[in-house]
Amino acid sequence: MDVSISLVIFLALAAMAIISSLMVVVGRNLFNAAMFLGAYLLVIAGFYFLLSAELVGIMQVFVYVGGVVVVLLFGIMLTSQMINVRLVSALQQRVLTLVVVAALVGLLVSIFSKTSFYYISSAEAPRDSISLIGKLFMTDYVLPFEVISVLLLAALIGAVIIAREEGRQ
Amino acid sequence: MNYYLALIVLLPVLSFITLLIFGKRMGEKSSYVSIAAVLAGFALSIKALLYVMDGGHAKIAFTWLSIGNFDVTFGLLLDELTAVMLVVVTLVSALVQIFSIGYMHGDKRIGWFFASLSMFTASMLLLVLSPNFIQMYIAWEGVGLFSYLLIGFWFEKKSASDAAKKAFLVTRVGDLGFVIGLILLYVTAGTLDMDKVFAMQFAPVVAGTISILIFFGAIGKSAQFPLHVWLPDAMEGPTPVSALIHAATMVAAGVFLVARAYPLFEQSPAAMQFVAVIGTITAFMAATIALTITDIKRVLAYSTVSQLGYMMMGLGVGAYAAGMFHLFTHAFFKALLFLSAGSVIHAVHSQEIFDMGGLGRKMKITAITFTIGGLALAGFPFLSGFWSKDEILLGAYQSGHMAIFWIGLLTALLTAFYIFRVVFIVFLGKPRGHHSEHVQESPAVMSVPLIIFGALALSAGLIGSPLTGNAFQSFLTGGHGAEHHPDYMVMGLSGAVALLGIFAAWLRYGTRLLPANIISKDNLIYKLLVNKYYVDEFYYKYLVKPTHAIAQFAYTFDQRVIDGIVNGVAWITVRFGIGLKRIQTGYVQGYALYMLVGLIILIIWSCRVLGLQ
Amino acid sequence: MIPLSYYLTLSAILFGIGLIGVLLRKNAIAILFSVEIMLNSANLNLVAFSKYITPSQASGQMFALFVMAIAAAEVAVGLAIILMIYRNMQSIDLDKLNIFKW
Amino acid sequence: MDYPIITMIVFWPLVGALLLQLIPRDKVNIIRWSTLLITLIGLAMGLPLLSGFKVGQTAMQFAEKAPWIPGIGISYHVGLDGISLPLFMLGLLLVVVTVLASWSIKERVREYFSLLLFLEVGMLGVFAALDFVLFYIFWELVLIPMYFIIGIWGGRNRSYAAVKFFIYTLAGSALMLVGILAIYFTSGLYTFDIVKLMEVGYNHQLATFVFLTFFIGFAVKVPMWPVHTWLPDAYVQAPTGGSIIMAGILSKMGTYAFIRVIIQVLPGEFTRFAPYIAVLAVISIVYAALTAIAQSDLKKLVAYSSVSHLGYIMLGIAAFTQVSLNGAVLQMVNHGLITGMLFLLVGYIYERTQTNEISELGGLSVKIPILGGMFVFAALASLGLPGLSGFVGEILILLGSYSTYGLYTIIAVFGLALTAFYLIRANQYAIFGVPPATMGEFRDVNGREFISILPLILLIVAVGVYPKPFLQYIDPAVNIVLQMIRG
Amino acid sequence: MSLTQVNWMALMPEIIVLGFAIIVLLGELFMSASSKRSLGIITLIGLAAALFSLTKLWGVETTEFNGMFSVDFTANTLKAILLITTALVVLGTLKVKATLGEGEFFSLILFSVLGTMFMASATDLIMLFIALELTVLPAYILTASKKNARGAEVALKYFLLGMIASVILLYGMTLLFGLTGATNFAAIADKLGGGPIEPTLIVAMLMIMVGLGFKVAAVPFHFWAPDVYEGAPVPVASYLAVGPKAGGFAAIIHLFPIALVVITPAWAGVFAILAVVSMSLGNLVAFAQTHIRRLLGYSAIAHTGYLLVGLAVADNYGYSSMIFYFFVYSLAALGAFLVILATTEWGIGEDITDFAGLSRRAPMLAVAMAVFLFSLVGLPGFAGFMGKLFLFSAAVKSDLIWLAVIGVINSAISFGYYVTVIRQMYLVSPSTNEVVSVSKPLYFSIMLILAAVIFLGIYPTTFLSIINL
Repeated sequence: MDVSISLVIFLALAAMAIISSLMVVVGRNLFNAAMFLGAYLLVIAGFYFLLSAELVGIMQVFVYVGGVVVVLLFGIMLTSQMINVRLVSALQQRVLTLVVVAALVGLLVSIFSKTSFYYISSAEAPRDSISLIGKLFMTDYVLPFEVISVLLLAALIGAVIIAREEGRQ
Repeated sequence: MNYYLALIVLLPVLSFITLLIFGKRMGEKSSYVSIAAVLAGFALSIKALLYVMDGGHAKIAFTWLSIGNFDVTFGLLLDELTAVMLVVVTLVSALVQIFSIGYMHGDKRIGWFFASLSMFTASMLLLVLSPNFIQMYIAWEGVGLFSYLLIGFWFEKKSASDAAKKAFLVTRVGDLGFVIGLILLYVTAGTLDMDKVFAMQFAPVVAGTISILIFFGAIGKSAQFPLHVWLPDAMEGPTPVSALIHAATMVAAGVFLVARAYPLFEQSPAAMQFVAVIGTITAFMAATIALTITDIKRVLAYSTVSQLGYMMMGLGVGAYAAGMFHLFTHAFFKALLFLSAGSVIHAVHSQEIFDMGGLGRKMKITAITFTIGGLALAGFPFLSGFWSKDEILLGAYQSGHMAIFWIGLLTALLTAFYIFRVVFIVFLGKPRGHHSEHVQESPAVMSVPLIIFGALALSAGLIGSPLTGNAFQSFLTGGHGAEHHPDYMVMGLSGAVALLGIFAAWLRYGTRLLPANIISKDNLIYKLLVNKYYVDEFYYKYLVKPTHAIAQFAYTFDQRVIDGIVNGVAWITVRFGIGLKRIQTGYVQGYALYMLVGLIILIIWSCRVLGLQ
Repeated sequence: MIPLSYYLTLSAILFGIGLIGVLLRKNAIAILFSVEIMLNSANLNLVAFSKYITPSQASGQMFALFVMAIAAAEVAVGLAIILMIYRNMQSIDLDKLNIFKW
Repeated sequence: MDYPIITMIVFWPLVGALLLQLIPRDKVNIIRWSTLLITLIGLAMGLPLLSGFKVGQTAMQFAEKAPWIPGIGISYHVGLDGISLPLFMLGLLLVVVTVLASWSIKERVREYFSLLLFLEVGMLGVFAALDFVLFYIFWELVLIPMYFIIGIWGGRNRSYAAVKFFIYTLAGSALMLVGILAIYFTSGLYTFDIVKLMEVGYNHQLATFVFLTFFIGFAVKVPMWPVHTWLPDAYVQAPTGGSIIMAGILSKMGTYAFIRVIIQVLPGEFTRFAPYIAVLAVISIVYAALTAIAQSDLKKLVAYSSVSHLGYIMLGIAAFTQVSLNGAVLQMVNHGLITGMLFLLVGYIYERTQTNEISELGGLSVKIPILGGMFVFAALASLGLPGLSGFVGEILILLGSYSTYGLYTIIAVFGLALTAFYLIRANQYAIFGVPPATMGEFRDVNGREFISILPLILLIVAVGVYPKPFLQYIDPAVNIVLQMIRG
Repeated sequence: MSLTQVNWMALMPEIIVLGFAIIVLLGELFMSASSKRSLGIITLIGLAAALFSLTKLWGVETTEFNGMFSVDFTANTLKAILLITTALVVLGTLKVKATLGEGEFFSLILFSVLGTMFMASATDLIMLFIALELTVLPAYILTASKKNARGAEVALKYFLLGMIASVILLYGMTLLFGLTGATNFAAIADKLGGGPIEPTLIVAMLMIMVGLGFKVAAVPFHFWAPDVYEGAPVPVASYLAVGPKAGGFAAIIHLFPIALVVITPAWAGVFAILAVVSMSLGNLVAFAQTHIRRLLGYSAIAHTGYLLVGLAVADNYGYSSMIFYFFVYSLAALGAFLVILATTEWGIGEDITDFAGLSRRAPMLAVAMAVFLFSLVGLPGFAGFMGKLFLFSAAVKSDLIWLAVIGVINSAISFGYYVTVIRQMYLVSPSTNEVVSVSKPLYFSIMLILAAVIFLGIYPTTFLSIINL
């Protein structure tokens, strides 16, 4: 891909990501925020494709946009009256937070700009990254894969335990 | 001899222990134990004296403690000085104790009384027998302790316990000098054994410093100016105690100390001078105070102070033997005076001389013995006091201390006056106060000792008089003391002033020839004398009160500042905790903010440390 | 190729935006949203690094995939807790959760 | 001695405390008598130490050594020399006295006596320990039972006093641990064995730091001015038994440690800082004496007097001559006996009159002549009356200190006058005089009380009259200390 | 690499725990209500079996799964400590009325234990992150298990803060990955060794430290601790007070000295700072507490501070000392929590004043509590002292004397607040003389800990030789 085209795409996506995330953060309506979160996640998936990580991109669309956002919306429904509550805190806290976060981000960015990531490699990505990843799941990464399944199990049970209504006996 | 020597000390100690345990049960019978012990001691003392007169010396020694090459050797040392003191102490003690049987009759703590007397005597004996300064100091303080207990014997009486406290503390102040002197002596000489110390030659400054410091001990114990204040108050004790302690033994300890340490004093003319001056001041001052006192025992007390001043004066001017001789004679006539006074008090139940009067007819023996004592004290020619006082004045005269000589002479005049003032007021004239109307002579246990003392007061001076060739003095100095020819001028002068003083007292108190208000009560000098030169007041205002104030300040400082800091630190710690807990506001986003701030600070700090950025 | 620092800067900015959300939103669910923004910024990092640093391997992508799974699990648990809060207090306003302090 | 005698003595009270738990808690009398028996057995076990001690032998005697935590060179090493033996024996004796004095404890009796026995383990251990870690353990172990004894059975303000005592002394000694560790790592020996460290001496550049850590710990324990303010609170609030132990033994732990640890392990620093220690000692003497004068509470007065007297011991240690050190060690024993006796008597008096206010006392010699007389005796012993033990120690300290610190010694002598001042005043107002009309009738000393005081009186007199046999134990050990340091 | 090449024995303890977790979970679903009582015992058996299989791994050093999972000394000891303390918690709660179903409760604990064990063995960023999540997710749920307002609040706070910490940790991990292209610790160290130190590395290190510091409750990442200690159900708090921390410390010991060895001075310095701040803040704020568990929460923060000293030292002696201290601390803290469990079971409140006169009502509980508190102070004769001895000796050995000094001073002042509890128990009279009775397993568990605390305080040699100290 031509650098300039990809740069345009990058900048466009970046702008969309920033805007949508900002909307999530400052939006007054929780439902809208959820929608913008979905958009944000999709934009991120776009980045993944740009970075030729197709599988991750696909998973992003499925898992996040399809799963997480739906679950979150579900949560919003359950706490229905909560949609239009006060979303943002007092001015003092806001200023303080903005200063601190700006400082952190500034620090991070300035430090990144000074860092040379000296292991940058210009090697080509393998053609079939999906099957590579699939193979890795079953070989090198089998242990985390198993553990994460346990994790999901535990989370599931846990979520059920605390979310269920009392009075089961 | 060693065996007997040990017994002399041990017998009273045994008596003390026995009485301490059984005293309460034995009651009045306690006196037998005590008196038996001291009489045996007296007999042995005589034996010891004879032994010494034969030229024998004895010494017991054992190591009391030993640290590295520092040995403290305790023991008992018998020499001329000791022998004389032994006899005096045991004799006076024995007689006083016999007297006490009558005087203390019926007291509920009589067992304890005799126990204390025993131990007091033992301490005094140990003191005179000490061959080592530490041992001497121990005995010295033992004497102090038992005088404390005896003065405070009637401790329910506030005045008595106050007097005891005062006696202890004031003498203790003097002892500080003594202790520092001992420390210096140890540091310079490396030992505190007397014979070793006396064999050494010190620089005059060193010897002078040490001597004067040691002399401070004597100032306290022998009630020299300016630490004489305790002794008059100490008359709060039972009269036999006054007689024993304040006439013959305890107060003599200071004189004895100087005499014992004489080789050291002699190495420093300045120290000798110091002793002489202090002695003179004391003698004169006490005599003047005695002029205005109306308490019979206190007159005697000040007279004691004055006479002790004489002794010091004698020692100071170099008349070593004369000083000791005066101690010897004084012991008898002063004990006599005290016991006689005790007899009077016993009869009248008062110590005020103006409560008495005309007792001469009713208490013949007492009157006679008191008068004999008075005459001896006044230095009436050919009585014991005359010979010894004369010797001291002679010593002053011969040593060229003319000021001291004249003051001494003047003091002799005053002495004669004040003691006969008492004699005339108490024994002549009409009875004053209801008790003196129907008094009786004291029982035999009391009067017999009086008679014995009277005899001694009359005659004891003879052995040191020129009539016997100054036998006492030459015995003391081991024959080396040059036998001097009597100086009739001095003798005559001292005899004359004594007569003059008695005569003046007779004019004033024995007759009505002089008007009663010859001296105005508003007279400054009179006021000064009545208030004893304001020494007590001075001490109270400039020593006792400031000490209390400083103590109170120290305590406040301790509580407020030092402890305040401690508690303040604790308080601040807790405050810090209370303040710091406020960051846990309960708002979870605040926590997250803190975490971020922490992260930012750590990033900056780490980059700095590693020299990045 | 687009410089790596572009991605890093972007992810840092997104991370910051997410943080702002976490620190300022009073609604617990909104905070969950913000956390998701942050998680995705981290994932963006991972994938970018994977592309630039280890293009021949897929470890960065693997990491990102695992993170997605974890995010899902967290959301599940988080939502459950929020539901319980809501049931107990009829509110999920963080400022009302203030029993425990000091 | 072919059996581990020190270990047996030190831990016997622990066994005793456990045995005590077998007795039902309401059988109060059995508990008391058993405790007495246990402590008496302990004392009896200690007697062979006196006979078996070889005077003049340089090494630690009855030493036992066994690896304990060998990984870092911690060993169980105990032993006694002429300096620790007298204090060890003093501990054994005073505990017996304390048990007798604690007969009047009515509440939670079993707990009290168990704690007392625990306490005994700690104090004996400190004097016997020859390994730094062991030493430190015993050192701190004392705090726990003491805390409870003050806190549960103490006076009105007991809780405050107990915590203050604990935290103050703990904070003081906590740094000691760092000091010990610094010695361990920097000495190059990798051992906590005090004897070995003594032989080498510690001269690392950290020595000053190490010295300070120890100094603070010991100075608080002694206590020296200005870290003494826990003492009046603790001593006054503690029950009689606690006061006796604290004044009699615990304070000796500090002074003993000065000799054993600071002088012997850190000789260089000791010589450098001794003048400052001496200054503090003299300040303690005068300051505490003055403070004592201002007291209206008899027990507080005794407490401050204890601080003042400890100043003499510290002066003797700081002066560091053979005579002064001998005096200091002897004075430690004396102070234990005398101050212990004073607290004992104050306690007995309090049991009768229910007050310690001097102004509310008075005329006790009329009401209770024997007890009053004994108080006078103890007061006199305390003010250094010759013929009693206090004098011997004090005069040796003064004689020995002058050559090192002339001026301080003279100031210390003046302290003696202040001492006399407040003690004689106490006698005057509390013992002599007329009893106030409000005072009831009391019985005089009973047999148990008399027996508890008697050994103290006898020892005070014995040391005072003939100190040679006692110094016989101390002097060679002091000599060794001196030789070790002076090369 | 294929699965047949894996040394499954190295994973045995984890497999056993996982198996029992599932068994217990199934038991909850299918067993009758009465027989569910035995689930606790099954859990105990599982923990014991895991511990037993762990002993078989003692001294084994192996790395499995492509460098993701390593068995080594640190991991083994911390796992053993974790299993022992968890077993004691389970033993203590056997007869305690749980708020959840027994099976749910015990299986969640086992899941969390499993996560912690993986954390202790993780030598790969991915593995570490997953393991960490596996540890905390059940912990959130357990915290919330009371399902009342208090429990919910605490759980939500814990969860939110935990998520933020996780995200920051993750972000740091991505940066570390970006710098090296590796996720394996050894590989990271390898790569980092070759180049200059980049500032981003510092950022990565610190962000990771936030995540792990959060787990061990180091200031300023400690805010959850007092709330959770106070608000979680007592059995849960008991577990959270000790178990999960083991994982955090194991991860720190693995990650920093191995992966980040090139910037050792930086992280050692940061740990020193955190140590000082944690112990000081923990101790100071604890002074202001009136709730016993909150007090213990702050005390736990202070103890994290002490433990971090071992990391500031940054050598093996320091780590071993830290592990030893962690064990003795865990025992004492757990003991204290179990005593609180016993008293709350009897209906005694949790304010410090509610402990008034406990020494009369339950002498042995009071003794045990006092001993645990003394051990936490670090008084000699109890295990805490030996722990501090080693910990501070490590500091002194590495010329961090100032740190040791601050540590001991903190220990000394910490007595000031522990003593308030002791004071109530011993110096204050109880309002009622009713005797507290304790269920047998709980009592047994407390006494076991008591014995261990005393034994380790007097003769730690055997134990020290087990952990090679």
